[in-house]
Amino acid sequence: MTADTLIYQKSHHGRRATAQAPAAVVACDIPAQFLRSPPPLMPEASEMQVVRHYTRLSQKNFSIDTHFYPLGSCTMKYNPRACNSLAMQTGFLDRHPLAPEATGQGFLACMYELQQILKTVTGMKGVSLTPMAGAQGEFAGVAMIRAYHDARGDQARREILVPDAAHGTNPATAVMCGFSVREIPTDAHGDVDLAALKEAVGPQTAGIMLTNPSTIGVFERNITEIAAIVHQAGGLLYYDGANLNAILGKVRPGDMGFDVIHLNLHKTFSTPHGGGGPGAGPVGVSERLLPFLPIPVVDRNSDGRYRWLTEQDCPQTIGRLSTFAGNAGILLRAYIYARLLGREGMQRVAEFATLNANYLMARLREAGFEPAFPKRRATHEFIITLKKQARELNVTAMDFAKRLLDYGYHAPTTYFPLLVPECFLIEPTESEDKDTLDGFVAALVAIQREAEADSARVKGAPYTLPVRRLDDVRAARELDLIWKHDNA
Amino acid sequence: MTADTLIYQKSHHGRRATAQAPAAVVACDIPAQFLRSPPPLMPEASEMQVVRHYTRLSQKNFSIDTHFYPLGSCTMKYNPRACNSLAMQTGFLDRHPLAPEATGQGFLACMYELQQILKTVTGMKGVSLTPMAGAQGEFAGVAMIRAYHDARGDQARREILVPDAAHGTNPATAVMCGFSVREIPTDAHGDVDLAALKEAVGPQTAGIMLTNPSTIGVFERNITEIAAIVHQAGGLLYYDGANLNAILGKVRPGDMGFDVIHLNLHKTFSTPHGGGGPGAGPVGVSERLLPFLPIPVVDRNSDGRYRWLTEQDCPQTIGRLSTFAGNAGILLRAYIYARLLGREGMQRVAEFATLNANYLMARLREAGFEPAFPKRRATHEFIITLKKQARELNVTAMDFAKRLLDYGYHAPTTYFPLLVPECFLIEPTESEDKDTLDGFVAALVAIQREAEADSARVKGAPYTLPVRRLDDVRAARELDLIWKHDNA
Amino acid sequence: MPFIPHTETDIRQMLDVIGVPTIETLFDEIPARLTQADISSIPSGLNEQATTRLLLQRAQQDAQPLCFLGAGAYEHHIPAAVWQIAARGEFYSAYTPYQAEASQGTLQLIYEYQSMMAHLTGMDVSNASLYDGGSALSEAVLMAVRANRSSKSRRILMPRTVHPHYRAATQAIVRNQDIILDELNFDLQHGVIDVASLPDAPGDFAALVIPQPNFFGALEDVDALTDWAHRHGALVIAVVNPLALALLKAPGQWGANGADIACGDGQPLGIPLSSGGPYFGFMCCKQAQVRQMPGRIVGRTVDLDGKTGYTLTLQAREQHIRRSKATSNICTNQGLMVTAATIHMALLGAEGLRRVALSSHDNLNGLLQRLQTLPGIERAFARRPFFHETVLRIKQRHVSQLLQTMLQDGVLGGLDLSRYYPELGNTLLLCVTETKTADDLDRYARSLATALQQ
Amino acid sequence: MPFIPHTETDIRQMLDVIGVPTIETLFDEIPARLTQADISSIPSGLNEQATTRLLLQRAQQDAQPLCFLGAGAYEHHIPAAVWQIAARGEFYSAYTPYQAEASQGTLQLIYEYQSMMAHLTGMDVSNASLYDGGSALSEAVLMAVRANRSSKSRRILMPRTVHPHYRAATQAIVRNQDIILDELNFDLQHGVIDVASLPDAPGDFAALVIPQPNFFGALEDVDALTDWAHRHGALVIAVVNPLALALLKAPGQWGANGADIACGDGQPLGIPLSSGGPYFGFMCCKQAQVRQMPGRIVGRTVDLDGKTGYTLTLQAREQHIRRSKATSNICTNQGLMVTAATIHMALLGAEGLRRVALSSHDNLNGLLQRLQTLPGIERAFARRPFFHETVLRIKQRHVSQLLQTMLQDGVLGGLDLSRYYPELGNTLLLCVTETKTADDLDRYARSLATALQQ
Ligand SMILES: Cc1ncc(COP(=O)(O)O)c(C=O)c1O
Ligand SMILES: Cc1ncc(COP(=O)(O)O)c(C=O)c1O
Repeated sequence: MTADTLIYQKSHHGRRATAQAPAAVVACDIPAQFLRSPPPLMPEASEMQVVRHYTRLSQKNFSIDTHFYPLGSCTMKYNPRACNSLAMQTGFLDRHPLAPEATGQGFLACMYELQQILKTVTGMKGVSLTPMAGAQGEFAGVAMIRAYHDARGDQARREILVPDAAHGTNPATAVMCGFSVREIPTDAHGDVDLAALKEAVGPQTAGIMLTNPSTIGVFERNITEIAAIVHQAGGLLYYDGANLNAILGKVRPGDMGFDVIHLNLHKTFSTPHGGGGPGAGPVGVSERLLPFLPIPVVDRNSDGRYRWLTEQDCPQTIGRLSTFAGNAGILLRAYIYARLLGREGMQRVAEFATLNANYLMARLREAGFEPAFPKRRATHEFIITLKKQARELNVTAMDFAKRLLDYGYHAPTTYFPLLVPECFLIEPTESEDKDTLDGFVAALVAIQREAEADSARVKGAPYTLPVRRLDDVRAARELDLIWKHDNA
Repeated sequence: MTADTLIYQKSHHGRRATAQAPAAVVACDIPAQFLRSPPPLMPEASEMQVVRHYTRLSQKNFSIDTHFYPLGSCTMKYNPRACNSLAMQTGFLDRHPLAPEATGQGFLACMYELQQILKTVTGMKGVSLTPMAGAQGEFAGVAMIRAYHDARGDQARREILVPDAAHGTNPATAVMCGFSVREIPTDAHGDVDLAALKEAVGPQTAGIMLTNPSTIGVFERNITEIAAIVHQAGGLLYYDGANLNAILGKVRPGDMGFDVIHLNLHKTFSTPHGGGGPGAGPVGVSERLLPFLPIPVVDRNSDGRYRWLTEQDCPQTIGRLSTFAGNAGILLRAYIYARLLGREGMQRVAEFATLNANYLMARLREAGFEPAFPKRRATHEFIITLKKQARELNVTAMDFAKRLLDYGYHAPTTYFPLLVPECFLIEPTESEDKDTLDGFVAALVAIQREAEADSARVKGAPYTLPVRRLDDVRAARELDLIWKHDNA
Repeated sequence: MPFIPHTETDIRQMLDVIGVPTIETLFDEIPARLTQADISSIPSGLNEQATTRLLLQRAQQDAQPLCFLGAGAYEHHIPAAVWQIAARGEFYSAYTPYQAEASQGTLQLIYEYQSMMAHLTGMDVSNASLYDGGSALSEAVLMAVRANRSSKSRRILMPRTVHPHYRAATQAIVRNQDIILDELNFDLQHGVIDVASLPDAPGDFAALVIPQPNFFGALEDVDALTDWAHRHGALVIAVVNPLALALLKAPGQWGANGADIACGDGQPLGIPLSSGGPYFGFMCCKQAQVRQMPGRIVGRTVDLDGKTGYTLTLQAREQHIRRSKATSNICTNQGLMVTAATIHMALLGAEGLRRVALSSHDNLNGLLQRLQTLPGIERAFARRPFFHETVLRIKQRHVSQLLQTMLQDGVLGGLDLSRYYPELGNTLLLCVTETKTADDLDRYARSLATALQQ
Repeated sequence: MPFIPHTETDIRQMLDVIGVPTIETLFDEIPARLTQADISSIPSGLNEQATTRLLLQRAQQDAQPLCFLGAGAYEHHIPAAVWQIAARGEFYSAYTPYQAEASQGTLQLIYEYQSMMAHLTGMDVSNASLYDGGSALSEAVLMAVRANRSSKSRRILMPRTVHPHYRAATQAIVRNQDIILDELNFDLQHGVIDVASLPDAPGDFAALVIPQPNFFGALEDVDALTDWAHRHGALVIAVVNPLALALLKAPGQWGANGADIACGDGQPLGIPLSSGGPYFGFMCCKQAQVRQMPGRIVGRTVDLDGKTGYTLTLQAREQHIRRSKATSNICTNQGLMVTAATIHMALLGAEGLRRVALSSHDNLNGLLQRLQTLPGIERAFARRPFFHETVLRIKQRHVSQLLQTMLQDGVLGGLDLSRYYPELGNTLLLCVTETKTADDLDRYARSLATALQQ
């Protein structure tokens, strides 16, 4: 049994982790027509087999706890271990979501205080914690923009503006909210093309979705002008908070003129990425969008007790986006992180994330790599383009990325944003030290030498991981999505 | 920074895991003469560096949770994860050892019940949980034998008998208790040489230390005769419980005639080995040794409340072996395991540990490997000897052991017991499945083939681990035991 | 500086390399007006010790009553191994497996998860998770509208026996795309949809949603409902409790052709109650519709040497490729919950899950038996088969007061249904799981008896 | 069958290979009389859920009071990372690193541990741990007797200011080898050994034990004591609180030549109180005596390719090689505790440990200040420097009653010393650590004031 054997392949009929199940019940009053047979094909394994299998599988992952992971736009910073253990206390874990508020005053106090902290740090007037990831935060935000226009009887505003550099969730969200999308180009320096924007706005404009710093790693310098243009046209400004780490505690979206914002707590507030989630995407709004916040929201009574606000309290709410109240346990972790940092710590996040990115960009530039926007400051992240390497050596950004894995570094985000060819979007975060950044530069320099001397070496990477480069085309063409009895 | 860099080498002056320390205190009333300067040379690292460093270090270990680990005499069975999490509850962890018993009734109830369970399963009359590992259990046991003879005014008994196959702790313990040691030979079938024993006993005999099954993996068939011989000579019988897994719940040392016994809870009761401990080595005694049990022991008052017995209650006790009450948290884990198993589960431990060992021995014999005691049943473990391979192929047991690591199996115990040349002492434990045992046989067969075809390949192993074979001689000759500033 | 490793020397050297005098300078592209953020009302940082003290106290304050409340979130035993492994740094602190070669652990695990979920639901394929049950249903509705090629309808038949919060979430999400949820009433006598009363020509619907068990714990006539829907050109969206599927007929086997989409909340598979989240939504469908499915999907493939490996696949459906044409905007999903659930399912297996389901149901029956002698209590849908959850009608006392009294006694007695279903009168929804002992059931009965008398 | 993976088919196949009809047959070499063990009084097995319920209840029953008790076990903040990493399966479930190549994780960690401990104590080398503080002292005594080449004495000078339990454990362990512990009294006014009163010709002793801080929290004149012992041919065994060493003079620097052996309990370095264990004993010594040191030692070396690696070394001292001539019988030590302590020390560093020490001490001073106004309370050794622990003399009320009253108030007020030191009269030993806030100190003062008045 090699380590990549599936748990199904380690199964034997009749084997069980006996300590984990209750005794068998013989009698069952449910009529046969409702019952299944045969039983589902599930693994049959002992407790130790399961523990060993998943422990070994875990070792095949890169993660923050094991590797530098400079994935641009993802803010792979250290996840403090206390955030996990304190959120996983019995008192919190055992609480039923529909239990009376009296049984959850400790939990609700944390949620209320988190709302306050997020309001202050974003400069918004109200916050709802319920969205379960960034994309759902976007949905909530854009749905509120729609609800706002609808409430004013302005049904003509059915278009959302999105810069061409935007994350894919932005246009996808706009469509989910029933809008059509118009792309706005980026100018040569990475800012939104103001002329194009002016031309695009009009009575059909519901709003614009922006990240600032943008996904190309620079601060949108004309943000005040943009806000004026869109507001004057009657549209609202949506802030995608995925990049908030760059400015946390230093610059507030509310002060830039945004009407609505989501935060990615699994980025900026260091809740775990968990191999793909769960996240949390709270939304903050300015005064005029307050009535539309998704429910539930925590309120504090005059007697100091906490309670949920629901439809009854918020008749204009866009409604409920999750079965209960969003990813409560993740929100708890973010709250704990916020308390550990405090206001000074938040400002330092922005400062040192920015310092690390600018240092890394300077070092890479020195080493001969080409920043995509060489005239600009890096924010918490920046882009280099490997188009020269692709052209001259036939070694692509993907090849560099795979070879980096052999050097013990997770690759940066590749091929995003789409408008920069052969790009790496590099975000070191504030929690990495200088030695690590220097090691990363050295690795890229070494790969560059390899590419020059023997490009096949780089193109064949990785060599030292559990598998070599995988055949994605075959994966999509010969779909093999589940284990079946007759599988190899 | 490669993964084998020391945490010291990742340090930078002034770096700190800030969240972990209290604010600096300026004033200190302790006079300078008592204070140190300069500060000790300690790592200076960030929290993430520490987490990453030790997470990655952990990945360089074999362990039960990742590998088959058939280390004879060590009982590397599955450590149920519930034993860890339930023992690590705040109520247990926060209790001060000198806090009044009123604050620890839950904990003491567990300890009391554990004493009862261990008494029953060993067939002894009293149990003290305090010894902190097997060797300390041995110490307690042999010290009680001494106290017993001393209390009877029999000062002449200053010799302890030990079979030549005994674990090194046995003779070392006897000496720590002020005894001299006489070795008793093993006969050709692995039993104690009765004739030699009869000759050895006499008025100088304080007792004999035995394991049964013995360290050569067979059950001592003449145990009743041995007990008679030693008892008739006025000596007592000590049972080294390291191998209790073989007979748990089926055969009781008390019924064999033993006067005193220790258990290795970190073997038989599945508490973690932790990379070398902590263990727990409770001692059980027959009636006549009851007064000498080491303190503290838990008693139950008539009102159902629990309390510690101390010197006041046990004036003849051999005393206190630990600062407080031994490895309480480990005892809790053993208690939890005992409750999960129950009496039926305990018997099954013996049965399936024995089944696995006998199966593995049969398969290896089939495959051409030579059992050291081919006429005997295996107990929970057995020995194969690779003396033929060493002689004919110049491939030693050590070479086989190192090559097994490349195949993903921890090596069995090698070169113990000392009386079997080039031996593997193999203990699969009850928690391994048949496929794993089959895989292990296949690996040994493959290595045998390699040894025949290309012995250098085997002698150069391992190849796939973090390091290749280490230079032990240099380690002992050029002692490098701590990191210093000027180290490489 | 918590979680920031920089020493003074580091900072100096780094600024020198960049060529700026201070960190402040790095923010010089930002309009000065904007860098004056006042966040002084946020508390100062606490060290871990003080934070621990605070959070311990908050959690202790929330000591929980004995729980007989279900309604979409179920208290089950979670093996200790589940979270000890899921919380390992390599799972906990990894990102979405974009670099497949460096994420084989997560990817293989998701492939195993997809396999388990597909077999549990009797469907062909599964995605790698959605947010939760309610939002999964909304995605299923959107998918059904896309997938139903025979109908161009944007109408969905949504029974009132579906969890009210699922309906609310679905409504909030799909209404923006002009999709209409048509409410389907239930039989007040039996607490299920009366198939016989369904019209022969219901109009054009994209899909019928079928909950099993439904919100009342009652078992719907899933075969007849499925066939009825298919007869009328509607797809069938099954909303199921995945644990119940260890026992109940799998959606893939409903009626003649099986449900088309199965979704629900994975919480009963190893996820703590945790005030409602994080849980995870699951979604399975037929092979033919896999390209309409939202969310990530992992596929098995081979590497350059022909060795088996796992990778994200069918990404062309997703927002990062298809942008405004994507099947959904979902990006981050509930990965860590899937990790826990996969370990949980592997530990329990089909037989273990079945025992949990049966034992839960058996415990409910045990409790109902104890309540039989209490005057003024009756089951609202007494003749309908059910699973581990049921509706009690209370005669003498207002349910909300009754529950309040029981709570003071340390018992969370159920859910007051009057808020959600005024048509049912004074009723409560009661749930029992395998976590309850005979003593617990006695305690409930005693507590209820006492509360009734007050 | 909990934790046993065998299916019926497996069992059948395995028995066939062995060639026996039943598992019972495998026990046929055991005399029949012996296989009838009656263990029916052991309870039946519980599943994990029932066991969890039981243990949760037991732990909850033991909710702990606010702790002001030290006396050899100290409540300090332990970073969450410490046990989350130490409990990883690869550390938790590994054996002693006998196959070095497969245990580089544990081995490198121990090498780091040895380095930290040696630097903290100011000694040359450290072993890989002993059981706990008390048993470490007994091993130090045995080692001193072996190591002192200039004296053949089996007598040890053991001050009464050493922890009474350490003395008891040492006595129980060393008396079997006819080693005599000679008690050394302390100055009742200052709570320390009065160096001036030590005799000029004390007789022949193998070693003098010096605690720092001593059991009363008082600071001994370690320099003078060390020089006095060395002058008289005795070795010096330092018994120290390792956390205090972040602040106090290291044993290696005591007097002109430093202590010869430093030992103690590592509990303050990241180990929970846990009713007394598992903790770990540490031992450090001079390079010259490393071969007399008991316990495991890890050394750095190279592999076949010249790459750095770590391995157990100097095993010729140990029981598995030297058997009856070994330096000790110790085999299993406290590995996992060392893992935790190493992570703890790495997280805190010298400055962090120093802050913890200073803050603890400062908190004690803060509490003493609050108690100043209370009548009938005074410090027993008011003029002696001390560290984070001290002795209070109580005038009005019997200490045991006082502590009892405070306990009912949720405060663990200290240790009643009358049992251990009748010569001190009505006194209690009070300890404060960095875990206490100003509110906690107020609470103690209030509680004591109230208790005094009863
Ligand atoms: C710029 C940007 N916007 C939005 C998102 C979506 O956030 P989530 O993945 O939490 O849904 C991301 C996540 O990668 C992002 O980088
Ligand atoms: C037979 C035997 N006796 C005694 C011991 C010593 O036990 P411990 O290591 O717990 O001190 C062992 C441990 O390996 C052993 O195998």
